[in-house]
Amino acid sequence: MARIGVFVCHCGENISATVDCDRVAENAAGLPGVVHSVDYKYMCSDPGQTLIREAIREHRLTGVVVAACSPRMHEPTFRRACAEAGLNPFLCEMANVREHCSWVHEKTESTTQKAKDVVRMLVEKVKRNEALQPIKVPVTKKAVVIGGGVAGIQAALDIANGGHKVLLVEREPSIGGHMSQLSETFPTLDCSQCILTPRMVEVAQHPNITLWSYSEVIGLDGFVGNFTVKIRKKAKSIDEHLCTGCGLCTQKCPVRKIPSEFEQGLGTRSAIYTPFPQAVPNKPVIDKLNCTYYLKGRCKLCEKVCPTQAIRFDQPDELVEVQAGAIVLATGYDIKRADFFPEYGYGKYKDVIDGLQFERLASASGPTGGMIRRPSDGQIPKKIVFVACAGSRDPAKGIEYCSKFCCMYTAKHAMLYKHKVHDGTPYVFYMDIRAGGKDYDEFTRRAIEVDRTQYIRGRVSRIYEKDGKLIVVGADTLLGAQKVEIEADMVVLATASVASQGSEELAQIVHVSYDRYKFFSEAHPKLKPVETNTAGIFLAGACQAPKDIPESVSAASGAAAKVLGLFANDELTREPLIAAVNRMSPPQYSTCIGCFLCQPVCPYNAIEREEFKTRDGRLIKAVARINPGLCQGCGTCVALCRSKSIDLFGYSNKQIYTEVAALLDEALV
Amino acid sequence: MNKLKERAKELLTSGTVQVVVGYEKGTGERIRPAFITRPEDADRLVFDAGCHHNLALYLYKHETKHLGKIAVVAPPFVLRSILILTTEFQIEENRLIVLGVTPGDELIEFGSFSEIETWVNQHPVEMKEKDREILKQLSAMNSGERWKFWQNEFLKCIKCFACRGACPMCSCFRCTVDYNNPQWISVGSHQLGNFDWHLMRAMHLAGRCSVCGQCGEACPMDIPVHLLSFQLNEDILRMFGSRAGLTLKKESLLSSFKPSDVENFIR
Amino acid sequence: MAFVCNWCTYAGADLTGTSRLRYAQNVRIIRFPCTGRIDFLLLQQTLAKGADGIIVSGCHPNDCHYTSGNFHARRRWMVFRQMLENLGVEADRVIFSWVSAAEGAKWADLVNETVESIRKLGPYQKYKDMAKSLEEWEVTHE
Amino acid sequence: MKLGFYPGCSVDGGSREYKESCRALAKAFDIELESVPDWNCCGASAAHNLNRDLALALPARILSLAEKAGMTDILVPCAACYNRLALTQHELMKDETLRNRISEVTGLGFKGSCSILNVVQWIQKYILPELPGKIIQPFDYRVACYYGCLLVRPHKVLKFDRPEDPQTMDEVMKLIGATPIDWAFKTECCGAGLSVSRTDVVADLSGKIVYDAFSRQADALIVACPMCHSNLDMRRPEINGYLKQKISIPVIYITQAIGMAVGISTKELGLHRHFVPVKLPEKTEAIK
Repeated sequence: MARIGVFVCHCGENISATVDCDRVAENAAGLPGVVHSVDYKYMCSDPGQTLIREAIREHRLTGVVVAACSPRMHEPTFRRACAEAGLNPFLCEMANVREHCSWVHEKTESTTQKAKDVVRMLVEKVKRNEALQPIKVPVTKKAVVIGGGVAGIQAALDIANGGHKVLLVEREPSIGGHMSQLSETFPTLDCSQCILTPRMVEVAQHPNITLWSYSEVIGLDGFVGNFTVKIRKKAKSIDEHLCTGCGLCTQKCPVRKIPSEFEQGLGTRSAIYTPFPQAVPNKPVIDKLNCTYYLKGRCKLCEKVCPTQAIRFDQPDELVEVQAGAIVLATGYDIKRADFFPEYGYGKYKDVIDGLQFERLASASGPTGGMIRRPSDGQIPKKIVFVACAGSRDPAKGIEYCSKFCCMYTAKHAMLYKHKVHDGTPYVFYMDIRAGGKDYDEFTRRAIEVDRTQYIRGRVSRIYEKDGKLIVVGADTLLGAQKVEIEADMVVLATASVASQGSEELAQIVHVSYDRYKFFSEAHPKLKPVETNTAGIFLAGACQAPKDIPESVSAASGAAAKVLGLFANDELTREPLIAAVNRMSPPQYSTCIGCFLCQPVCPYNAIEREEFKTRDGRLIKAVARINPGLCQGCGTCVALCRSKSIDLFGYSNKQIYTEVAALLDEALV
Repeated sequence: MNKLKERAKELLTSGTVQVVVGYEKGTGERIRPAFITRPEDADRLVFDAGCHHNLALYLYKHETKHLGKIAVVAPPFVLRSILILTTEFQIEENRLIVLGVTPGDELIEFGSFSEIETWVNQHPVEMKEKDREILKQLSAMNSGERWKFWQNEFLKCIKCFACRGACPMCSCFRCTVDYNNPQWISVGSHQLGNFDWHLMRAMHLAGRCSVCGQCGEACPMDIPVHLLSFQLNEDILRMFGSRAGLTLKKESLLSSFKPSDVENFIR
Repeated sequence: MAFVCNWCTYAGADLTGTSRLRYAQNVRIIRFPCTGRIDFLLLQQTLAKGADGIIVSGCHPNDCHYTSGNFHARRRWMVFRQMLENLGVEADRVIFSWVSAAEGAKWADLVNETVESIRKLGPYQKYKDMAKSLEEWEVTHE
Repeated sequence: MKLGFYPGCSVDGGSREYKESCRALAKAFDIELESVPDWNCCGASAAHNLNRDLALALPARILSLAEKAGMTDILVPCAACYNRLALTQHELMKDETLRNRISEVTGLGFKGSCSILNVVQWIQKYILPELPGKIIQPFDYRVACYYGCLLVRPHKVLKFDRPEDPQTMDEVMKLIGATPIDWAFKTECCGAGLSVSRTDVVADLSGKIVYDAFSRQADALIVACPMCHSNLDMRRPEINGYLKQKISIPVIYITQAIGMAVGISTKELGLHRHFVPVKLPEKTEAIK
């Protein structure tokens, strides 16, 4: 039998000025199940809380209703008080008679009546409350950072400097990402490698960081604080402990004509290779798809020349499972390539290149040693056209968003070009110049005013080759949509930046949601920009949306701060207000029939499939199960379930139904 | 029809399937569902316009499933039900052979469920003239008249749940109406209980109804309960541009949303 | 009767209180974690138990604490409201709204306008009469 | 084999040789082209600017008639007709209310069960499988395949080839021994709608097309649309006037080119009906 205590607060005069608190308490005393009912001036004060604690002990209360202010204000206070007296805190409810009653109504009979009603509703609800235990989960204080571009590097360093172990996983042979390919960076024009490589070295040497390059995440289980990450370490075909990185093998390798990924196809590399001289780790890998030994079974020249006998042709891929408490996704972006732009002849004409290729041309360590030369014949282009928004902001191409950093790098490209080819003319076709950022607009103005870049506001409809020139056909909308034709020597397309290849698969592996462009989704667009809907998984950098370097770095530091906050605790405590699917004895197991319509509804991917099988492995039934580590308790699945197989602790069907009934049941009034 | 019998016989003889769910002659002129497990019984199979039962109902029931692999005779409405039930994980593609029967009595054996998807999209179904007529009248009524219409209809309801029994989409083994803590829907067949039951049933079918009309067919009191779903289907088409049973995508109406959904009543 | 979500409208109504805005007394608020939790059966029950009007309110689209609960709820209400209309229920008695945590004044206006419009419609006698059948049935089946 | 056929007005009138070559080619491959009974104008170029219902009802009637006649595939050689028919089918299939309204207008039911083929799709589906064995005289010329604007757009609806730098015609031409050139005007506008009213604009637009093909040493322009053909062929005097140069590259329908390769007579293919005489370089001179 329920033994409920009701405590009505005057809140000084805040409540009692319009509500007759005596009568509210008196009325409550008469409700079925209520064994104790008092009013007091300040319930939240120490004496007030003592009143509650004593009453719980004295009257052996099984539930408490405090009629006072909003639960958003003092629910934690009173629940703590109950807990101190030995009553499960989730058996305490608050009736809001201040914000929702005394403060918004005149002093009349019906205001007091409203307070009585609200108390009655909560009394009925609390009778059906269940004693719940907070969910406690231990935290493994180790983070896995996926992706070793500038965002991943920053996140790894921040977490490591905070005193926790980090595993940095990178799928390429070296960390550094796209930033290591860039020549200079806007808006300061300082050299990208000069600022990045010290960070890369720091990663390699940090005692708290383990770096696994040439590795991929292939599975993830568990939940916040307790993830198990499955990683494939691809065979590098060398023994990393023996290799000194002397580079002899890469010099002697007879296969030399492989287009270099790092040089964006403008340069070549050998089959055993390090992507670039400053690579971290600076040890080569063998590209099995191009190596003569793997293709034809003979060669082994590298093995012969290696002074430390570090080559291992029979090295297998390694599958490793790692325990981690938090995960940072920093997989970055790619740019759109090749046959996406048939109207621009991209991929067909050698001298139509993309922005990253131009970075390599302009880079002092690039294939041309920093001279701007056309890929087709090595000539220095005298007229060069930059096309901004190639693919971006173009619904017809299916990419409606702005790629964000192209305006800036296009201005930078025009400047770099002009600084290297003084008598050349750079043209830029643009839709809008988006240069929001510290010193950004000044930078683009400089490209226009100081370096005399010809900015033409309009889009390019077609590029074709004629007599050795590239004819760029576009419109100048500021001159009344006039048609413009430029005979250019070279064209640079600022192609749209897109989610990095494989990001959809990764999102599915780690269960985070992604948008229609396959960029990962943040938990809240404004207030939780680095969190995902999966607790314990955070986002850093351009894997979320196109971001430039400063933005990627700040997001990475933000994600790292979240990870450190998580690791500040040995245990995570969560309110147990979560949903659960019922269970019953076999052969039914649950009233759930496993239609899984609830699955897509859950914003947290907390709904899993649980299979019941016979001993010989035959499936008897598959039903839904809610992972308590992931559920946040919104209850959308509860309302959707047709067979009422899901219920939400704290807001159960029983509780809410009786709240409604208590108010409207005239017998009780 | 002979082709159907032959194919059923073949499937059973070769052991490809263990049971063929189809139609046979029942008492008098009536047609009833048939469960053929022996090749020699395949001759009992019939198919004509009178075959109205939605056989999808039996495809996920324990009693048929435990027989083994199933072949089903499927007029268009069964095809649509199969698609919906597949998206809800009640039917597995590799445990079912679908013998489609077109309105022109042609036999099509579908190689895969995605072929069914293509077929049903190319062959929209028409509502019966009589149903269309009543729906027209209903939409011409004002709110009060509609209230009266349905109240009168529901008055007849005896809560026998034949509508639920005939519907393949009512796949739950415990219905909300059987749930008594709290008692969402009153058990008795009084006005409120009847109203709540039919409202709840129609809501639970929203975006899942394959428009077979079997709930109305099954009603012993001749309440046109199917029209609740039919009418809602038209509204759903208008509001969301979608119809149930035309896709294998796991995007049930009420378990998905579009940020661009348009309503005009939320302040 | 008002069904509101904890994060936006409940907080918005708190703000109405702290701003001391006055509104009509005959509204009772039930707190939910999210509009997505609000089962249509609850609305059905509320009418059956004799409420004359219902307010359902939550976070504006895109502002949901749980990202998408209100979007799911919106779809559900679109269908449910249509269903009520098809059955001849006075759908205008169920008022849906988005009230954010910052819209204390909107909450007061919403309550006042709703009470006013329901008052114009009068008690929902038809539904109450129908609901009486339950009591009668209970008496005869005691 | 029997196939549905919707000729449309151009092909039935000014561009008779297109129909003749289609039929000749079909005959050579044992395909019987059966016209949609009682067909009407598709409404192209005019109707959709004036009245949406009309623009949909005209093609809908054609499609309904084809469905009634039991046709599952219909060949629509004219690119404009193809475009209107395909767009109408798309619009009606995605909107049931609209479908019902238009069905009421035409008084015929509409199922959307016909698959609408443009001439290239038809060739791919029905001619290509048999083609290699039938070539007796390879069409060994440099050709500029001109797609025009309607064959590949809007891509969202037609889902045929890619809208920029399309390739299907080039692929077909390669199969009969031709060398398709890479050029820039494959889908540029020829000025079709202004063919009669503003020949000066046509001369400008079509002129650029003809000149680019000419300057890249094409032996022939290959087309798949009667309107493209008439602009590039019939308006050649105006074009040459505009270019101040006499260019005599012939404009050949893709069906005619294939027809020549499989040995159908020039008369049957209607080659004599062109304004610009179909004179191709002697085989020995052809630049490979």
